[in-house]
Amino acid sequence: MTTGALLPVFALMTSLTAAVIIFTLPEQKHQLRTAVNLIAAVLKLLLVGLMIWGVFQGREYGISFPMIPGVEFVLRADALAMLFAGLSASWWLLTTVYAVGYLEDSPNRSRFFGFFSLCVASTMGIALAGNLFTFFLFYEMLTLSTYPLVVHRGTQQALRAGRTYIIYTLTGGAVLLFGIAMLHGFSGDLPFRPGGHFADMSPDLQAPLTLVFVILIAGLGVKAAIVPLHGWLPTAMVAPAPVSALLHAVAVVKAGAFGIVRVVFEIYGLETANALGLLWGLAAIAAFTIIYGSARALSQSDLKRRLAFSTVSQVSYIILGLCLAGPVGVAGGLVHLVHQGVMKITLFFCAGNYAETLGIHRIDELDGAGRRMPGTSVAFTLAAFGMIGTPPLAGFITKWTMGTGALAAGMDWVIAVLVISSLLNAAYFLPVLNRIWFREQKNAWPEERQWGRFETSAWLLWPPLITAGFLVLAGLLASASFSPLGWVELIVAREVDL
Amino acid sequence: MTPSLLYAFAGAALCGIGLFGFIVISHLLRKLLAFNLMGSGVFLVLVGLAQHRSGPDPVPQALVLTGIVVAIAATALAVVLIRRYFHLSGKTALEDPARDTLPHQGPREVREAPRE
Amino acid sequence: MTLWLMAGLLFTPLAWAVLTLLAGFRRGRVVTWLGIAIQVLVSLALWAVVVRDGGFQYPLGGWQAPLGIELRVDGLAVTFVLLTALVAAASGLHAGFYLDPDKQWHRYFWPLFWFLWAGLNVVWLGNDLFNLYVGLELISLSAVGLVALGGQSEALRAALRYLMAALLGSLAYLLGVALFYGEFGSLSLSGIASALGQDSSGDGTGFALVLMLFGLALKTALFPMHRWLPPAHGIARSPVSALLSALVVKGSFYIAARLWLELGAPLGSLALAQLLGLLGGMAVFWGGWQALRQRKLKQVVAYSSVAQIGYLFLLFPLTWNTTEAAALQAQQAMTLQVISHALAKAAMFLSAGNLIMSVGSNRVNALAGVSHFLPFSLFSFGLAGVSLMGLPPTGGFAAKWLFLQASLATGQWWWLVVLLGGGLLSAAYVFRVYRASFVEDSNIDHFFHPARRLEIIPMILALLSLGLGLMAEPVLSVMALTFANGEGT
Amino acid sequence: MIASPLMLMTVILPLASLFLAIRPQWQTIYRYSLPLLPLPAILAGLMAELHHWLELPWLLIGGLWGLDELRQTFLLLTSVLWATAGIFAVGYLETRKLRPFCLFWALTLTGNLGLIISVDLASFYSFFALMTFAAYGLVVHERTDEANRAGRVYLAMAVAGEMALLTGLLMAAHQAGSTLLTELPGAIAESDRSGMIIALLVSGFGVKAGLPFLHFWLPLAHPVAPTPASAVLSGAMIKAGLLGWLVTLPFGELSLPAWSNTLVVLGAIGALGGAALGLKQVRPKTVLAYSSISQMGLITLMVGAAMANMEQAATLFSVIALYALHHGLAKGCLFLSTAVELPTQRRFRWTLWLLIALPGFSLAGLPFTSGAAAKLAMKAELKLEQYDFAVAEYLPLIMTAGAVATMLLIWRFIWTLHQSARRGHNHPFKWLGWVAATVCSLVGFWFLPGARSEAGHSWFVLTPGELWSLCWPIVVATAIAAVGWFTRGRNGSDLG
Repeated sequence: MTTGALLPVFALMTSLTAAVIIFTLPEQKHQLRTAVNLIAAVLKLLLVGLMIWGVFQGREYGISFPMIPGVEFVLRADALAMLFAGLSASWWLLTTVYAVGYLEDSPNRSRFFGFFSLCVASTMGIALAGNLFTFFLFYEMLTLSTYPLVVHRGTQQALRAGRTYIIYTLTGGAVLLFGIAMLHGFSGDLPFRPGGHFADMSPDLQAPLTLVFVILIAGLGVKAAIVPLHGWLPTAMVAPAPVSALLHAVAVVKAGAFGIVRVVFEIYGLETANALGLLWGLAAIAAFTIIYGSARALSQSDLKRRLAFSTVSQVSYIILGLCLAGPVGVAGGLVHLVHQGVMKITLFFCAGNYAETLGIHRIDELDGAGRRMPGTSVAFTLAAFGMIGTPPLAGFITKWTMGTGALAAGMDWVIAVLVISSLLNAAYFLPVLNRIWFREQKNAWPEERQWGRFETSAWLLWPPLITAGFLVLAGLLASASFSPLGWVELIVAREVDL
Repeated sequence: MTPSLLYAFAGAALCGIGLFGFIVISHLLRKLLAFNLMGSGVFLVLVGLAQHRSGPDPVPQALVLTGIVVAIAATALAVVLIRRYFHLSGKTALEDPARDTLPHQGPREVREAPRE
Repeated sequence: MTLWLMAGLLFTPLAWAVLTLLAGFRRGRVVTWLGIAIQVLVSLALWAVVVRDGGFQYPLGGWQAPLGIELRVDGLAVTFVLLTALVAAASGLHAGFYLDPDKQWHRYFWPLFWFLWAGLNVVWLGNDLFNLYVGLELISLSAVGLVALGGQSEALRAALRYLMAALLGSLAYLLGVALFYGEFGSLSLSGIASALGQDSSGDGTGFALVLMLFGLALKTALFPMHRWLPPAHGIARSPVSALLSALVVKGSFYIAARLWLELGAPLGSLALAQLLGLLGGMAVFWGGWQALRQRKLKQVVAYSSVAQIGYLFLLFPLTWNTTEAAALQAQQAMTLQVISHALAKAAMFLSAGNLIMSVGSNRVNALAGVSHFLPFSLFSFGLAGVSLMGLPPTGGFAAKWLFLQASLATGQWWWLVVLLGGGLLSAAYVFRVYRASFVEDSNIDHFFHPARRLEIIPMILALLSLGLGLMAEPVLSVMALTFANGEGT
Repeated sequence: MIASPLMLMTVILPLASLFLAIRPQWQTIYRYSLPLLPLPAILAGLMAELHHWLELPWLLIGGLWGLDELRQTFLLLTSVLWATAGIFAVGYLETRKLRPFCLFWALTLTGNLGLIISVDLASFYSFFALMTFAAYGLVVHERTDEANRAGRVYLAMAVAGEMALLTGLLMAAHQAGSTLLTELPGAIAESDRSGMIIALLVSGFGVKAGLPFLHFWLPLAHPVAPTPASAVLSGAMIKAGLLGWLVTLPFGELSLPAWSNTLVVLGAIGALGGAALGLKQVRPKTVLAYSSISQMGLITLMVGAAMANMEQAATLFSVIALYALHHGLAKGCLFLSTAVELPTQRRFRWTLWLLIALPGFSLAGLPFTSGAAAKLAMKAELKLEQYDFAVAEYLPLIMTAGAVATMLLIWRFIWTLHQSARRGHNHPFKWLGWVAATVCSLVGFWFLPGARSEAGHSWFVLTPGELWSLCWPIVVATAIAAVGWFTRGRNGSDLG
């Protein structure tokens, strides 16, 4: 086996191995566990970095072997895969750091970090999957490994949320499997391939292909939280903050969105999908989701729930971007994969900080929090403005690119969607910011704890600051070749056959 | 109608009687007897049919011998179990065991099983 | 070489049964370890031989059929032999530590265990219908004995119910054998098949096939003849339950499948095939639904067996009058389902046993907080559950996938409902257990910690079941080995 | 080659100053550094080579910064005003909430300066947004209910404006296929949806520029902010909207009489309506806010005229810049004077009143002030014969009415200030800031490049006609004011 084959496997194995080691470590060995976690995370980041560099140079990494008759297990590192892999590897490191601080003194840490590592392994697998089947494998693994994280607290509420989560995602998985099986039934094993497989299909395949597309999207849409399949996301908010951050920013919703990207680009092919009239429907659903999520977010009084509905809305940007079916629009959608991730993860980190340090869960308790926790609040503010789409932050780049793409595609109504959504975003984020910065603290904090010499534990403070810094840089340096936008343009040039 | 076929039909009839008894009778020992009756019927069918087709044939004889051994073993085991069951519960029949499903099915609270 | 292997495979269990009957529990345990080692080695060696040379027919002791016993050693058979060795070894090792050595009745565990093993090997390798009957009876009787082992009246009642069902099933099967022999004068499956091929005058043999399938389905606990299974599997000691669920029901199913594949085409009918599939489908739903409603942990697992067995019966409609490719897929699916269910269910019962031992109660709700104390066993339980749910990369998934493909290829899309819905139902009951274990509001803090070795055994099984999905291709390639080197050696 | 570092420093220095907000102990340093923050911008305005483009290809979607004549004028105006207001702020601020003030001050300043030197659309829009959102912190600085309400209205309208802008800019940029502002006007002119784009841009920037019906936030927000912030809000930031119009709308590309009509009508409503509403106000800062609306209305007239006449656009631009410069400096100075405590000696008080009033009179076009220069230039450019759009004939009338209205407002302002002014001691920096602002408005103006560029005209040699045209509105307005004052005085209602 060459290094080319080994790199993806290693990238996958680092977190799997970490999971195994952590599961076998006794509960009390906190330091050792933290060390294992961090080493694995850094190692993985390095491996992914290596792969990114290689892919940038035009190298191919991959491995495949037959699994079930007619089905191959394929890992492949292409530019699109590296986008998601890079995202998850870097955020894993930060989330691990954050989680170590967040779960200090709480029980069941061994279980938590074990499943946490499994969850990241599955995300990595999703990124590197080279065909729908392998994708599905890791997709389901992700479902299973996140369940214990959602119910981690073990309260009735958490358990209920876990049940909702598992019902939604497993049903989605079953639907997806159904779609994959059908697709497999009439065309065999389909590796992801730029341009898709159905460029010159026979006309009698049209109807079944359309049906399968709908089924696949319905299956993937559960994780991507497309309305009306989004119900699990706000309920899953009871999970600990690092989990929410991971669920919402990187792993779960992105897995769904990423799957849709793969299906549209590399199974059907953008042009075929467009020719079948599928993108139009998808765009309509995505647009509705964007508006609906934002509108629902307005009326939430719980901070994390508001963020959750915001996620519902934001993830559909990615999907809407794809439906623009042009190089610019697609780039806008793809780059939002990263941008939404970094913004949402920051927001959840901050929400977690407020909850852990001050005991704040509801928005009306936030009055004056900016003075007490300036670092966290700055990060929160930046991320919120990013969500609104204020330049020069990451969210603006998304909106601008998508807007240009929409005009290029002649889909002017998308601009209206973007504008309405931005207005709604402003309407639900600005009052929060106003409370944080411009209101005087009225009551004592619900549950304050002093934590070291900073406003909160350094483990909790640095991750949101770093992600906030990243989201500023991702916007400011968007035109640099190493920025997310730069990478996405590379993907579009290389892998999206337009 | 050869004698062999007659055996076979007699066997089938025995099977039927045995099956009837096996299903209808609840007393365990009598159920066991019904089973044995059925077994004998099957052996008769085995021997009778084979001889009807191909004349005297040693193979079914050997099979039936083996079958009888198996049936005896089964009967012995059953008797042991029935006896012990009778000792422990004082019953000679199997009634429907308590259903161990979630409470909404009935008002009856199921009693705790002992630790395994 | 082959002689020694075959002898080892069939006679060691019998010999060990006698040996352990003479010894007490503790000494029997040590003897059993030796026996297990021999069995596993022999099974592996036989497997290796078949992988290298292909399958063969083996007349036992040089005696030819019909009076002699002829064994059929092909890829599928050795795969199952190996599976049996694995699961039985795991259960045996687990039982050695799990059962209370001081209980008087437990000394009978070992002989029954070995008889069971012998019977299983006979069934996998047997080539004539009557030997299969003997093997079946051997299995049934020792299984009933194991269920009753040292139990109270509940256990005895379950054992008796089991016994009655098993006996009825055996007689139905035997009657079918009698009818076949009367018609064709042959007991060998291949003989009957070839006779059928020459002249299709086998009137009434269709009835014989139905009788045999009925008897075997009863022993396999196909819905609605499943009522005996949950009490028996639920009340037995955990290693016993593992053996019963993993292997015993598969024995009768294996025979049914062999019958169908050889004789189904000439003797079966569309209605029969669909009926069996339908019953299987209903078993999936009914078993899953019942598992969801059980209060006792092991009853959950037992009903799950009812459901999982249902999948196996999809083999019948998917191989009757279908293309060769689809039929092959269905067979592969069945094989994988047997293997993965055996591994997963054994893992599940063993870990359930650990969990019950730990919390001192067999109720699902008593598991609250157990995830602190016994994460390892719980994890094994969960991994096994993943396989039952049919999620990738487990063997269960591979099986389900192949069933799906076969259903689509034959146009029998209605089985998709069964496959997908059944997966969701199994997820529901597995997660119910998981959910209970995550509850944090329990105040119980006296947990009994089972020995690490008890926890490791189910974990290994669960991991094997998980890995099966990744290794499905090589496993299936062994299974596909038939008599490559010509008939007989 | 000094342009590039200066432009970079213009943005980086205020941003870097944010670090001073990290530790509470550093707030005193921060306070004294406020006047220094716009220094690189002043230097850039004075010394940087024009038409030197600083390319920043990695920035956003491709950055390009630079200065031309228009931007230079705006940059100088903005930076000078911020500097003087900064000096004033040093003396004005209390220690309480000092850090947030400095923080938002620096951020708003960054935005305001940055947008002027941006030639590419993304940086321009970024700085614009930064200014908009950071200014919220200045508006609600006092945290009173009134301030909060003003802030809410401000923010709501600003966000709506941002969205209009985003849409308009997106469409324009798509048409242009470029993100350079310089490419936009041409592209808009060619676009088949130019009407929509222009509408979006006019309204988007109009929110900031206090265009009538988009102005509601302005009289609420400008007065509640701390005085130095009000000065920059009304003097400098309001001009950002104007600059936005000037750099994006398709001037000189095609003539759009319909838009001219609309803008002129809006400008007239702003100029006269703003003044009318202003006359009813009792607080000096609110009066000034309405005066700003009124003045921006007058400028809108010129913008409207420039829309109609392709040839005149270029010259009109320099006049608009001149007017903006004049108004910004004068208005800043007026706002600052609202917070000046009157000296106790009568003599000084009268001097002070004179100095306070002078920039006001200058707004009304008092001869030999910056206002006179601006007004004359404006009149010269808005000659009837050059325009043929429908409402062009009303232009002189509106201008004259506007001058009268302006003067009336100034009187109103002086009167209300007189009502509310307190006597007391001023912090030296307050003095310094106010004096600097006044000097800039009255004297410095003539030396700034924007004014110098109109060098062809000597503003100090006026023909009698010009003198008359400048003076009579002032005289009329003063007479009306006097009448009003006396009638009020007789009723004895307000004079205490």
